[in-house]
Amino acid sequence: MAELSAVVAQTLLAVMLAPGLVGLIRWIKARLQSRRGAPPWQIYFELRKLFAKEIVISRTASWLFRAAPLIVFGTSVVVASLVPLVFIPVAFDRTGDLFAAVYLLLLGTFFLALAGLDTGSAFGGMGSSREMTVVALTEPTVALSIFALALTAGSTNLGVIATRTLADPGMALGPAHVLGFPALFIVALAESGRLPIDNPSTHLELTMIHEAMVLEYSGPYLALIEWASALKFFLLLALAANLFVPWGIAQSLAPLDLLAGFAALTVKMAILAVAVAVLETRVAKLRLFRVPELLSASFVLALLAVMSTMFVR
Amino acid sequence: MTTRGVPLALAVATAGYLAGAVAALLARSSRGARWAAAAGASLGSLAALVLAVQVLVTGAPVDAGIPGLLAVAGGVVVRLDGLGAFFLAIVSIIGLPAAVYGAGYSADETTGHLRSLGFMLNMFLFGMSLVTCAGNVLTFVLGWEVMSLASYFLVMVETGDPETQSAGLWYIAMTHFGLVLLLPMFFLLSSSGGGASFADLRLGAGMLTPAMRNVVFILAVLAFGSKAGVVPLHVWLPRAHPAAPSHVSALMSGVMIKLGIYGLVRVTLDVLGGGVVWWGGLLLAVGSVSALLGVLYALMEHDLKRLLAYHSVENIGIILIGFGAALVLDGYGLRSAALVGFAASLFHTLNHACFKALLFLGAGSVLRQTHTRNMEQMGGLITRMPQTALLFLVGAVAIAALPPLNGFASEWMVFQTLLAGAQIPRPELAVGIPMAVGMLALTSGLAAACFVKAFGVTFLAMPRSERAAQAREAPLSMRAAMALLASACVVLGLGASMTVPVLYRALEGLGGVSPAAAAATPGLWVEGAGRLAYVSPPLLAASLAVVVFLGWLAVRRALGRARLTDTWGCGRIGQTPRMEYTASAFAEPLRRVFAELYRPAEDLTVSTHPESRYFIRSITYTSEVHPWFEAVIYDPIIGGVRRASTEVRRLQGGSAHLYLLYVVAALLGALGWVWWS
Amino acid sequence: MEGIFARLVVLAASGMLLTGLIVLWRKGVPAYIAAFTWQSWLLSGMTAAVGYLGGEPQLYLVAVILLLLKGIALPALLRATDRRFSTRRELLAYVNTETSLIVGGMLVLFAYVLTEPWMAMTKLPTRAALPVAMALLFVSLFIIVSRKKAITQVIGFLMLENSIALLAVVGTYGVPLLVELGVFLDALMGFLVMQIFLYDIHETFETLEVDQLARLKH
Amino acid sequence: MALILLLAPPLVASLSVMLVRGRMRLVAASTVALNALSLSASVWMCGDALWRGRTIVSSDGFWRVDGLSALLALSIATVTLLASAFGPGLGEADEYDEGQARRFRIFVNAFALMMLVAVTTNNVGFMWVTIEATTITSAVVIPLHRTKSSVEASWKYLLICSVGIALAFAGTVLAYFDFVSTAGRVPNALNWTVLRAAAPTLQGELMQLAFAFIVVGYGTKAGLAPMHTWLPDAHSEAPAPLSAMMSGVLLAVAMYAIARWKAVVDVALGSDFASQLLLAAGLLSVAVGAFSLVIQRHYKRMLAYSSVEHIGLVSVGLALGPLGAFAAWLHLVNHAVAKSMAFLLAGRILHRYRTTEIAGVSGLLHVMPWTGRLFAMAILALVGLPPFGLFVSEFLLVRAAIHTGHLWTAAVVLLLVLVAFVSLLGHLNRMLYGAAPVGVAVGESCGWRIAALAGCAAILVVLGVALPWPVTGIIERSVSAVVMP
Repeated sequence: MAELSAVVAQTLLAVMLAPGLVGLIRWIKARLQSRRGAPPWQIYFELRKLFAKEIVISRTASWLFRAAPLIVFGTSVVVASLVPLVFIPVAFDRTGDLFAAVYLLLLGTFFLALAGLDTGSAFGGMGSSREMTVVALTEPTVALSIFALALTAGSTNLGVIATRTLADPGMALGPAHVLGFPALFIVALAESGRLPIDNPSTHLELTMIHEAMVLEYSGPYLALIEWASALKFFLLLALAANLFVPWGIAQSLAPLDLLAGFAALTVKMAILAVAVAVLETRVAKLRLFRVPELLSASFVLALLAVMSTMFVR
Repeated sequence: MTTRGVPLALAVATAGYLAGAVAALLARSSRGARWAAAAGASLGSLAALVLAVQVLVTGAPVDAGIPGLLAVAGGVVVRLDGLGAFFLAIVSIIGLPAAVYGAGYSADETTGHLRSLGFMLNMFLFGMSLVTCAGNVLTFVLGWEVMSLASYFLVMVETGDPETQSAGLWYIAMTHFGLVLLLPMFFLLSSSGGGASFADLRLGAGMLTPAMRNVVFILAVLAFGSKAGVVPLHVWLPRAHPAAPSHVSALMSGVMIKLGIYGLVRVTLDVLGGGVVWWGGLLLAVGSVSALLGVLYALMEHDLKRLLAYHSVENIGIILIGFGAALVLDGYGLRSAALVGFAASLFHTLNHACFKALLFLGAGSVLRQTHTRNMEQMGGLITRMPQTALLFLVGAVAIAALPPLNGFASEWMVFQTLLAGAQIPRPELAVGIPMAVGMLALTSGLAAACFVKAFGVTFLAMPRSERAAQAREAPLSMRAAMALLASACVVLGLGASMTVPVLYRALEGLGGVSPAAAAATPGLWVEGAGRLAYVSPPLLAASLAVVVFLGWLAVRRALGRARLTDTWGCGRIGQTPRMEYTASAFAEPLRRVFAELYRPAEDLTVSTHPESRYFIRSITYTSEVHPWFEAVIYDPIIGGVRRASTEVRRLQGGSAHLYLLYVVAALLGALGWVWWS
Repeated sequence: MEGIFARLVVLAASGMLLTGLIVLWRKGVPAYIAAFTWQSWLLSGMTAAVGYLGGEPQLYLVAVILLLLKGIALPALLRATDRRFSTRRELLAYVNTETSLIVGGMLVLFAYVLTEPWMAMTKLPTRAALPVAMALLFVSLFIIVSRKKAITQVIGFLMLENSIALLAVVGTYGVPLLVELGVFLDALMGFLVMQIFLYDIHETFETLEVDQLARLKH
Repeated sequence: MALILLLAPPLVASLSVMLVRGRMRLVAASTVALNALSLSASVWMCGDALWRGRTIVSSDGFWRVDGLSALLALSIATVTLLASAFGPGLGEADEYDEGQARRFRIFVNAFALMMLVAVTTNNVGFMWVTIEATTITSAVVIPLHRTKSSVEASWKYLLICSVGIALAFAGTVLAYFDFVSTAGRVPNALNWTVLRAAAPTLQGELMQLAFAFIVVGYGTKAGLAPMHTWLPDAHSEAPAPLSAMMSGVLLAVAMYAIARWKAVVDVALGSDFASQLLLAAGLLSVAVGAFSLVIQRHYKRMLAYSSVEHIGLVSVGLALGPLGAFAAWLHLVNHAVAKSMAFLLAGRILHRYRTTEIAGVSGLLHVMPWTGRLFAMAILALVGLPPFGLFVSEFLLVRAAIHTGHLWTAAVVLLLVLVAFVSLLGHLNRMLYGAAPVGVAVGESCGWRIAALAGCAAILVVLGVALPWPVTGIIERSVSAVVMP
């Protein structure tokens, strides 16, 4: 019971922190580009404003359009409950593993893409098509990264992986980790629509992917979707952080451990945020048809991660 | 312990199917023929289901038969064990809704057609059931052929057009190709003496040399692979399945091709006993290629039923990945991990049967309302056929392997099997397993993309044609049938952990599977190999439901005040269906990415105004994807046969002298033979 | 006695083979018919001789029937047919005369090779004629295959029958009489039906060139 | 007694048509009745062979009816009855005048008589005489309408088969020569039973030679490749009932002759020379038949080539020991029923569509629903699909091949059968479906002829699904007749 409430609290923490991470990256990027930029917490005001606005819905849209944001948000939150952020759940860990997490995120994307088609707008269709293409092409990398982690841990459950890595720190320097991490990082960028795959801050019709898909959403629905994608991004980075470099995470529910876990998470996420911001400042968006090249590069990394692990053993 | 005598359920099932067949033939009216066929098939499949469940629950095989029939060839012998019962259950679970659906679906057909349709449908179900119950070679082959022949005629029911004829011919040719390999395979197994029951074959297999066992295995892969639709033997599948009436397509895609899997499992695991690593490796490779190519070609289809047919190729591939990986594990002696793989492939077999049948039935409803299979002519059906749309969506989510439905559970188990395979320190596996994982993952990602396209273009946005605009909801019987299958998808997904023990039971006693290894504890969690990984679809579903509900509470008030308006069109007023994204456009990025594979034939015709080439009158763009490997594999064969035929025809040149010369030559040849020997 | 018998038989058989070979280089139906007539007479005479010297009285009957049927009746019918249909005397063959003769020689050689093992098997005085009979069989087959007109094929067929009859007489002193009678009946009926067909062919195709009969193909 | 009942009716029928002028319809009907009588006699013989295990032998040993003879007699009588019932002269509007009808009935009955004698006589010489006579009697009936093609076909048939059968006689003489030179001249030496008893003492080499002549000779008549060339012409040009008899049973009679000789040769040689020869000829026939089916424009020729293929299968079966012989005889019976059914239906199709081209026939199921369905069944039976008898016999054939170790034979046969299968079904599809050609009347009533053909289909189904004991029993006896225990 204690664990359940801890999991719920941890999930809520992720949900609350996620927009902050996006805001933080925006702020760092602005700084790197010598702009003042909005403060990191600006995004919370935006969400609040959106929740207060009215919803405008296309006449051609069906119930699916109305349901999709809820499902997208729901899947992200459920995934948040699976990822060890501050502490590693034990009993609850069995609810879902990495595959479940990935497929849950895919479920959300699936509905969002359908919603993109539902209004009959060419933008929506274009966005859905591109989004599904990118997602489909990232799947092999994701699966192999999971494999790379699972190979050394023997399990795909997140808690188990983190625990094993903690117990055997040498693993973190094994090929699975060294090669798998960049692969997963690229995939995380692709899945959450960051540069160089997609530009979250553009609305230029020919280049946008995710934004095109959600073009018809407004008000609280848009807020849910933005929030969900922020959460997804947060979770992907947290996964990369806590599975490859789990140190600091709490293995019990003792308050001190939890505090240390929270601090470790904050530090790790801040580092990753800086990394993302630096990256996004330095690279330009890839042409859509160059994206598969990047994804195949990440696939090869993941493949090498798995193969070398199997060979080295 | 076996059940002797003819069990009541078996008798009722047989009687149901046969009575349904005859009653349909004798029926006076269209209505009579439809309902007689449906009633017979429903009774038959219900009874068969009872029988299957009985065997699965008690674990005691059922023996029966009429050895006097065709006694020279071995007689008709029925023996239903766990594995057979599992597949019999699949036949019945899909057979029942298909029969009910058919009654409503075929209402527009002429009475004559309906009679043969009803007859053949019942025979089809009967044949498939017989295959699962067969206790010896003859019975198996008889059931197999009844199934093939009946389905062939069912394909040909919607007659006339050359396309259907060609589809039928491809189908029956590939089917017969399978039989041509099936017979020698069985006879090789039985050639070392003894009878031809499966128990005898098991003994016979033990006496074969390893080389012969390999030959048997290869024959089995080709024979059953051609039925299951394994690439490159799948060519009949995208042709025949769309041509059949939709409830028949559901049965063919959902059930019949699974009997190819049944045969493969029966022969490789039960009769041959498994245990050879490269067998598993071959199946793993074949499965991966099938899965990936199946989904890639599905993506390029905008014929809804052909799309679904290609997805059957994909899913058969996934099943074979699971089975192949399990065989590899078995070959290395990792019995309990292998068991998870075998169970995974069986589970996916069952799951695919449910959601593919559901999708075909859904496609049939759409087809019946819009009179087209072309997705580009559909759209907007979600408001016109809301229930069909919802049910189709359930199928789409399930087939895309998204949690918490059943497709996810079985694919998860397949992944876990591969993970267990990766624990074996062998260089060939170090290459093979990651490749299989990558292909499987890519497959499932593409499948999701494909079903976004299939569902989105078919059901969402505005109708793209007049017919689609005037579509109405399907009749109750059809919706009820789909609802049955949709609930099966949900139940199997949420109750996956309850289903897995049943799968172990079905596998009990096959190959090296011991009853002890097969024991599994039903709980909320599905277990991976070695009890290291867990997932709980019901818990995931519950938490998802809670969050969605909370989210709904948050937006409920705003939603109540939502303003309806036109879709934003960059300022342009008036949304038309021509502005919508088409199925081809949707798949365009992936077509470009995989252009090497597709090798599309593109044709762009621009006709300009005579005055100036800047005034364009019309642009026609066509792009077609023809599977080139069909051309590489099948065209030479067909061409070779035709060339051989042309040569042989020259023998019959018309000249009597030539003919007499043949006689003389034959005589001299025979005499020469005598002289030499 | 035995020696004379053997010589006589071999002489007659060789004569029959010679008539077969004559056909290979002669042109014109009448010459074919003449050769066939000679052949039948020789066969009949030899049958009688074997009947006498071998002590098989039933062969006399066979000889008489042979003489009447193949020596007199059939040649007459053939001549009548030929007179009625033949517009062009020159006969066409698929192979020229030289090649025909060479092939004929090879066939005779093959017959000797083939029948060589039998020589040891039997002590019949007539055994030396066995290869000749076999050779005649091959040569008549060659005639049937290589000559173009329907009527020449009929003659070739009749020679084939003669060769088998020769084989039967020299090898076994004749097959049982009942069978022999049946064979005659068949030969007669077959010949008559062939004659009818010659008329039919002439009527429908207006020629007896058999290579015109090539409507049915494949 | 049974023998007289079997043989007399066709003789009487033939003579009565010859002698009685006028009243064609009555005469024709009575010949049908006589044929039915002959059929009942053959059934009686089968029963005799089966239940009493009796082999009917006449006092002089000239006639002999064992299980195999009874089986063949039954097939011949059945197909003859069918052909007779479908033949001209029964009064309904048909395409033949009275003269033609008379010619048909005279010679078809004579033809049947010759075949019946061929399978019931013990004397292999006389068997040869009657088989030669079948050529003559049937060749006369082929050009019932004297067209160029039918005259050509019958001329080729007559010429090629006469030459071929003459070779068979040469083979017979050689075998007799062998017998005479080892055992001396004994009465009834050409009786099969005598030959078989003497077989172990015969000279192997000579028997080999004799058998080569016999296989080529009777093989010509049986339609084994490459001597089959007359077959597609004759079978496609003959009137349908005659085609049915020729394809259905004449080929079978020729195979019967080969099988009888093989029984002698096998013992004399003590080697599998005969089997190898039959295997080679059979495989070649299956190949030629199958490939000729691929590109085929005429449906009657298609059926004829299918006969070549099936006779090839029978030949292969006879080469595969007892198991194979069982399959072969069963196949022969199945083929007799299916092929005569197919040819009779083809005759009906020709009558309606007035073309022999496959391309000219479409929408058959619509135009002639009963004929179309039955034709489909016949073809499905011929390609070896259940629930028809040929499925079982092909099943057994392949089993025999593999169980006797002839793996490559099995592989080749199966692949060739696949080629034939696809081709035949493709042609069938084209005929059954589509729109009816302009000018072809649509609709068909279900008369007694259809009922008779449906009866054939029913027989095929019974043979394919139940294969009751009497059938297997008589075939087992047939096997023991030609295979040494």
